[in-house]
Amino acid sequence: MIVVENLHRHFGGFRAVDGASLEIATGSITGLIGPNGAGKTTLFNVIAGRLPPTSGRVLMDGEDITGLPPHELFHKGLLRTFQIAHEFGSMTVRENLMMVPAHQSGETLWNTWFGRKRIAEEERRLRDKADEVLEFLTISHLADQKASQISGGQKKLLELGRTMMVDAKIVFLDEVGAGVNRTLLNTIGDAIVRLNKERGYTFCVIEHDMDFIGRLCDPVIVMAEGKVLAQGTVDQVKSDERVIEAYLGTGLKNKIKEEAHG
Amino acid sequence: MMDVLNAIVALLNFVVIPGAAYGAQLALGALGVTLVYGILRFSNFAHGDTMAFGTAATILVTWLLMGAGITFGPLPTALLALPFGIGLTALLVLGTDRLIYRFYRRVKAAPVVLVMVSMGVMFVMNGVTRFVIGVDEINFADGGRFLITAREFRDMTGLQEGLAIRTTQVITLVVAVIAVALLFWFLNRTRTGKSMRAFSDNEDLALLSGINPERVVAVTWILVAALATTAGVLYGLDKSFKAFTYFQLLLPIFASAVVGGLGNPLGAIAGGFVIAFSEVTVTYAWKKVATYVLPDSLAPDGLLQLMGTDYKFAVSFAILVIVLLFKPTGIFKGKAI
Amino acid sequence: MADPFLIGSGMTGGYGGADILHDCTLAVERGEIAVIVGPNGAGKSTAMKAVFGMLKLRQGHVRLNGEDITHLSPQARVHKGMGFVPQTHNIFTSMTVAENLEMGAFIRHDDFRDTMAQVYDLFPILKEKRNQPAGELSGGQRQQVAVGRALMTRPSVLMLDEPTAGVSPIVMDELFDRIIEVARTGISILMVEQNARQALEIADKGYVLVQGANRFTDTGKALMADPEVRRTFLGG
Amino acid sequence: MSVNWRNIGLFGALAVLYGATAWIYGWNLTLAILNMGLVSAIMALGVNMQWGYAGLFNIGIMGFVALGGLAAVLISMPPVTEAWAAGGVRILLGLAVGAASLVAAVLVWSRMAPGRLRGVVLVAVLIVGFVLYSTVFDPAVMAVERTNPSATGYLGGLGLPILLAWPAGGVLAAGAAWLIGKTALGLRSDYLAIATLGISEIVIAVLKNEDWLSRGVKNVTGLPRPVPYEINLQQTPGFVAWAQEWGFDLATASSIVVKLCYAGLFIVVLLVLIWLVETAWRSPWGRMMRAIRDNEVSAEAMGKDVTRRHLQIFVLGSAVCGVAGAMMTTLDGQLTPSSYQPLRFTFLVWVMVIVGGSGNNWGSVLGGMLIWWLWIMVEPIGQNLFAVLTAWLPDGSWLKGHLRDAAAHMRLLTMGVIMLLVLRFSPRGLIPER
Amino acid sequence: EDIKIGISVGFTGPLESLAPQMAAGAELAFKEVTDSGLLLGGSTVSSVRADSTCIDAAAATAAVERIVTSDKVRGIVGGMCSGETIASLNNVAIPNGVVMISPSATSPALTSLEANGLFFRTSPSDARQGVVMTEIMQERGIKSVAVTYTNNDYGKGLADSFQAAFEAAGGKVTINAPHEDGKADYSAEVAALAAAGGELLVVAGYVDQGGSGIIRAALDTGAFDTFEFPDGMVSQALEDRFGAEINGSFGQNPASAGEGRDRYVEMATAAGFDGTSAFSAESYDAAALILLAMAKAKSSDPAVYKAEVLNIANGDGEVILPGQLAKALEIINAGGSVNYEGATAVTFVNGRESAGSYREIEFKDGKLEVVKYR
Ligand SMILES: Nc1ncnc2c1ncn2[C@@H]1O[C@H](COP(=O)(O)OP(=O)(O)OP(=O)(O)O)[C@@H](O)[C@H]1O
Ligand SMILES: Nc1ncnc2c1ncn2[C@@H]1O[C@H](COP(=O)(O)OP(=O)(O)OP(=O)(O)O)[C@@H](O)[C@H]1O
Ligand SMILES: [Mg+2]
Ligand SMILES: [Mg+2]
Repeated sequence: MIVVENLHRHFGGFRAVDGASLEIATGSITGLIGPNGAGKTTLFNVIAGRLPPTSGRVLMDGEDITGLPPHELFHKGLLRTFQIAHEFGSMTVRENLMMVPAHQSGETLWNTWFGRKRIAEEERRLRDKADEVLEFLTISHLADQKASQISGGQKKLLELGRTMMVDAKIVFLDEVGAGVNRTLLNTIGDAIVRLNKERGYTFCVIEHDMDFIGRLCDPVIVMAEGKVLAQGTVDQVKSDERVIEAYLGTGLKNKIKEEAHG
Repeated sequence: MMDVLNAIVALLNFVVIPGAAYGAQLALGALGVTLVYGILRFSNFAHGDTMAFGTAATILVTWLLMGAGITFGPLPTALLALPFGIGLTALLVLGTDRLIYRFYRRVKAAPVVLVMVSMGVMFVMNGVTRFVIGVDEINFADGGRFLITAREFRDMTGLQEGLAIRTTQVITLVVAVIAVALLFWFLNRTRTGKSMRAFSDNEDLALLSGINPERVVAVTWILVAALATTAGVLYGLDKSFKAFTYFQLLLPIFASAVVGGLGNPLGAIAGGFVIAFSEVTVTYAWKKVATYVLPDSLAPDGLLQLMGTDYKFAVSFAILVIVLLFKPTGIFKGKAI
Repeated sequence: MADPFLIGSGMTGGYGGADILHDCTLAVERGEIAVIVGPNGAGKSTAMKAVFGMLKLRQGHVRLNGEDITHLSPQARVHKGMGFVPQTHNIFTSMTVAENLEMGAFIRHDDFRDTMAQVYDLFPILKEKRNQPAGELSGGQRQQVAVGRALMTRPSVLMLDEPTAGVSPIVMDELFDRIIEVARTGISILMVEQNARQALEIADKGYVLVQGANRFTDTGKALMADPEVRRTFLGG
Repeated sequence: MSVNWRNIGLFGALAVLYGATAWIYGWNLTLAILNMGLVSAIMALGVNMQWGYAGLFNIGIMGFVALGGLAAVLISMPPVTEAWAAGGVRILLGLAVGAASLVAAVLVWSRMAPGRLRGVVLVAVLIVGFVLYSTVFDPAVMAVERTNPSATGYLGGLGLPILLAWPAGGVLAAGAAWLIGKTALGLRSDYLAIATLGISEIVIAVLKNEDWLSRGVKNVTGLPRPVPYEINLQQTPGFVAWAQEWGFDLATASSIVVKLCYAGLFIVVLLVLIWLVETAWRSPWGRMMRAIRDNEVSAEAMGKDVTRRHLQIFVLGSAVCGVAGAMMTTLDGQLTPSSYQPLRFTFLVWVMVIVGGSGNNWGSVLGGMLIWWLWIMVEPIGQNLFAVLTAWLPDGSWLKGHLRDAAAHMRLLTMGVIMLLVLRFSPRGLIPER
Repeated sequence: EDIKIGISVGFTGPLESLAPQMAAGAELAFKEVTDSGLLLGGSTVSSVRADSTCIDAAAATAAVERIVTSDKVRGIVGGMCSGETIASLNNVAIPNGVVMISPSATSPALTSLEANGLFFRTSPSDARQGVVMTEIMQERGIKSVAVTYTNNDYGKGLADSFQAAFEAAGGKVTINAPHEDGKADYSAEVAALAAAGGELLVVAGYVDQGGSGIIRAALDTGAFDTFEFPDGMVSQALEDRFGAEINGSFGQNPASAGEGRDRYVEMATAAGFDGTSAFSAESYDAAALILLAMAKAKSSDPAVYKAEVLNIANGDGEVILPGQLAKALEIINAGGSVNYEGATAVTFVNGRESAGSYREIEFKDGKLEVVKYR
């Protein structure tokens, strides 16, 4: 369980995260929504150790993890994806996946010279695993492509794929859906559910596609102006006046209809 | 009282004024480096030699002018020749760009490749300058060298210590301040300046906004030529011209640009003074000042020097490193590519 | 039949390796909205770049208003009245929001303060942050800057590559709204969208691109109605 | 690795280049160039590890090379007993005091709560430390430097075989790199570059001015050799007989044999290093390093300890440069601090890496051997070029004289032109990263 | 026979502005000998230049390697700086048995270097000049001076030996600080020198390098107005550059009584270069020594003629000055003996280096004037 206590993150005078407190229950798929600039990504960045908080605490299963560097959080099972894809451009797509798992014996220099047999074996396993993930994401044909040369949406898929290479406890997904084809997004949604059910991953998902949120998330947290605005099930949130005003709007359909009538 | 005055004058004469002048000289050089870095996105190793070439060109024109009997009153004739020098240098760098750099922009070469290319250009310019004007030291300052000499000052004030101010020192300081103000204004307020920044930020998008990259590049190089030549000539007037020294200037100039924050004109100025003053002050021997200020009984035996002047270069770099540790992209937040 | 206002016809080409586009055709009439949808990696962005001249075509032509512009540079196309918002790297991160917009108006020599005001009206957050470097904005805010920059050009054709990726629903609605408005003033819009249902809703014409080739082409409504298209490309 | 004909062709061309040099100028010169070429290749390898593998922009190579050189002196020269007697121990003591006060200062900085008090204590510790240090250190230095200054005036070394200096040079450089890396590796791109440049200048300043350590600008000459002396060979009956049997000129034969010995040693070191780095680069370790180079933020989020890895590669790359530095000093037979110039020891090595192809070890080797060859051979090439170009001018004309004096500078000009040509036709280097 | 002689000096690098005049000096001697047609039955002498860079030992070694093994030079005038000289001597000249005569390498290490009789230098050792300087100052009643030296083995060696001699004679050196050549600014150095004070400033540097920069800055700030100039500084350039500003300053450089140096300067001027440039005269002498030794040994083989160099330099026959090489060759060819004095009063001590007789100069009315010889 992740607990965020009265978290602040300011940029100069600007309060990007302004006293947010929230909980992400173990085993849940928590949705995090809110208008652009609400502070969602900033919140992620603070939790994941990218940015130090101005004040406040983050607890993971009761342990204070505030300000730990990202790589240590990774080892504690906390993974994240980036809103703007961060691929390893000069490496192939497959290598992008294979580099993820921690504690590879081939990452120790000594072993690269004197433990080559073991490494070869490990590599085989990793490779199979990576190919599995690629298959799942429908991008097997890109396995040997340089990651800098794949399309914007494919990069998003790769982001997600990396989290599937290891046994994570909790995964923070920052707009995996933006720029991803909706059909594929449904498949991704299924995968998230499956990972959640079968492997017990906890998810926290930022997404602007309310259909996607609706299908996946149980508690939904709405942020606005750096604070938690509302919290509850999808339906509760969707009908919350404040949320509609700040985030959802009355919907395009209505407008078009109005025009047609008027 | 007299003693305190003497101490102050000694400090001014040996530390503050030379430091400020040297700082301004570095700053002018650093402005050119920072401009190339900011707009064209590479560290231009040929800058020292561009300065040398610009100065050499100006010297040749100065000689022509002098030969024709034209001088600039109390000011150095070289200032009259400066525009011609700038013109020639601009031609040179524009030619270099057309012939060499443009190709690498086209293939979107990594900045470090451009750095190496600029090193190649440095070698070539190095040869060209030496070919044009040779390797010897040249003094081309004429006109009144001093606003006030040390002796005049002593006679005037009756103090023991003299205070010398050179014309070129003042000119350099003034020019440096004006140049940075103009450059700042140009980059942040004018259409061309903004288009240059846009180009440096995101070349493709600049293209999509209808900005003509060749024009941006050309304007940048012309500015660089102007800055480099001015810096070179002012330095040469103050000290003297020598091709090798100009090449050696490259390191402190780079240090200034970096410590101030690359890509930032204000940073270049600040950096120039930081480097210059750290060279002059940290290794300063306080003996003279102390002798004036302290009572005779306490007059120091030693030099009261923290460190020998042999370490001045090292000290200025040490200070640079320390500044960077606290301000990783320079005093004024600079760019990092 | 008269040519459409902007047409890339029979485009074939790629990034130097294998072809990405195979005989792909995209067109948009004056004042109309054309929407391109398709799976990831289908070549939508590539097709847009091809139309804008950022890609060497092996075959095919691009014509604007009857004139063949196949061999013009992107920059020349800007001067011909085309505007483009790329999918990524679409803002000047080190420049302020206001300067980003100004750069959008770079080729204009008239007074563009009105347009700027309009953009601020459309995206109020940008007005608030106009003196902040655009690189410090949130993902959705950047997207708004990108679209705003393109609007500043006052183009006759506006090409948008996933303008709504990452923007919140309320802003997305506004954005589509505004796009309709823009189209009404006679500007042609060619855009790629993954929020396909909303996009096709307002589209006069829709293209489904698969593996660099046209799979379906029809009016937006018709595509929406096609069950196969819905299932395979629009997520049911 | 699949056979890459282009690369084999390039190395073939390099061999032809060296062969042609031998044909025109003789084997002696060729081997002399080859030997420094090999050393340069090792330096390039070290830089390539840092830049090509990790994207660390280190332009302080000169400092590490110089430290390698210092190691050669400290290991191989005989100790100067009078100097030790005059103040050797006291110097060590002084250094210990200095180090202790620095450590104390760091402790104060990190342990005490921020505030006015911390500043005061820090300054106090530093001042007291400095005073203590100078009272112990300075007189000792004076005493040491006064002992027979024209011949020694320094503490000397350990008197061990100079081959030991090669690994020792690596260790010394690695130690320095560790210190630098701990403090400065947080800096990015050109900021790191200028910081490393600065630190290398500091190293050189120390070498130039701390006479007790390595005689400063008075140079240490006559380092022992790991290979025989030509003169001794020329006086060895066995060798003389052998040379006569084959009809070799004695002087030529002896110097070629000596150079071949060096070449053999250098090639062994180079091959071992290449094997080590290539194997590592192709393993998961290499993959991780590439990931870090491509995108640090993401690599960190994927659980890689970027800071530690940067430090690791920085230390290793610097160590390789240190080894090369020790080898070079061994080859020269002397340590001349004033010869350490950034242009020659930092930027030229960078040219080697980039021209060869950054991110590719074989590229670095090729670049090292090629650029060094150029560095030496552009002089006669330039001279000949000028001779041909000015052949039509009458002897003794002003222009011819002017051109002739300028010819020397054509060395750098030719160098520049060739560099530009190479980079023009393969902007990613001759053997680009795969 | 066409005899090739190498000239290995730093045509590029920090001392690049001295190198052309040094090469020209050596070549002047080559030409003189060739024109006389008296060397080894009318042999001609041609020069092969090599760029020793002054600082890069490896490059210098390779360059010397080239002229020795490929061009087959029979002797070398060079190198220029001590470090590079020792490297090329050890790694090339000695193994290949080629004579090297350096005009400007002054490091004491060269005095005792095991060189198989192949190395000589026409520049005196630093120690000697320190003593001469001290004498001059004592005669002028100077008690306390500041010293700055160029930070290489030449400057350091000279400054140290001067300090030792001067202090032994009861003088006081207020500060003995180095300056780096080719740097952009010398304010810090001058500030420290000024703070230390002294009756005058000793500038043990090169006139074309930092030396001038130091003087300029010292004059401009009024820190010092009299200077003492050792051999690296004394040249026409000094007069041209500072003239009356340094009236009353003095110095010394190697030259013998009689008009050796003056004749050389005249010859140089006629040949179109500045013969007063530092170490140019020494280069002429180095070249002349090699050629005369060849004549004396009747062989251009260095292994043979190396033994005669000393006999030429310290011979007991007729004194030979610049421009008299033809005469010398005649005498030698006739079986006679000569005493080569040349432009810099060449007399060898320790079997290989110039003992150094000096002339004292002084600036009066902006002109460099010779005071006396010692
Ligand atoms: N480095 C920074 N400096 C200054 N302001 C920043 C910085 N980073 C983010 N901000 C501001 O903080 C606010 C929150 O940004 P954040 O990226 O967290 O939003 P978000 O909720 O993720 O929005 P989106 O849905 O658009 O991605 C924004 O208004 C943004 O402008
Ligand atoms: N710079 C490039 N070099 C080489 N191949 C590329 C490059 N960019 C994209 N590709 C390849 O071209 C194909 C089409 O890419 P494109 O970006 O056009 O897809 P897209 O339809 O826009 O997808 P998305 O919806 O994910 O943005 C992809 O398979 C991708 O791998
Ligand atoms: Mg976000
Ligand atoms: Mg796309």
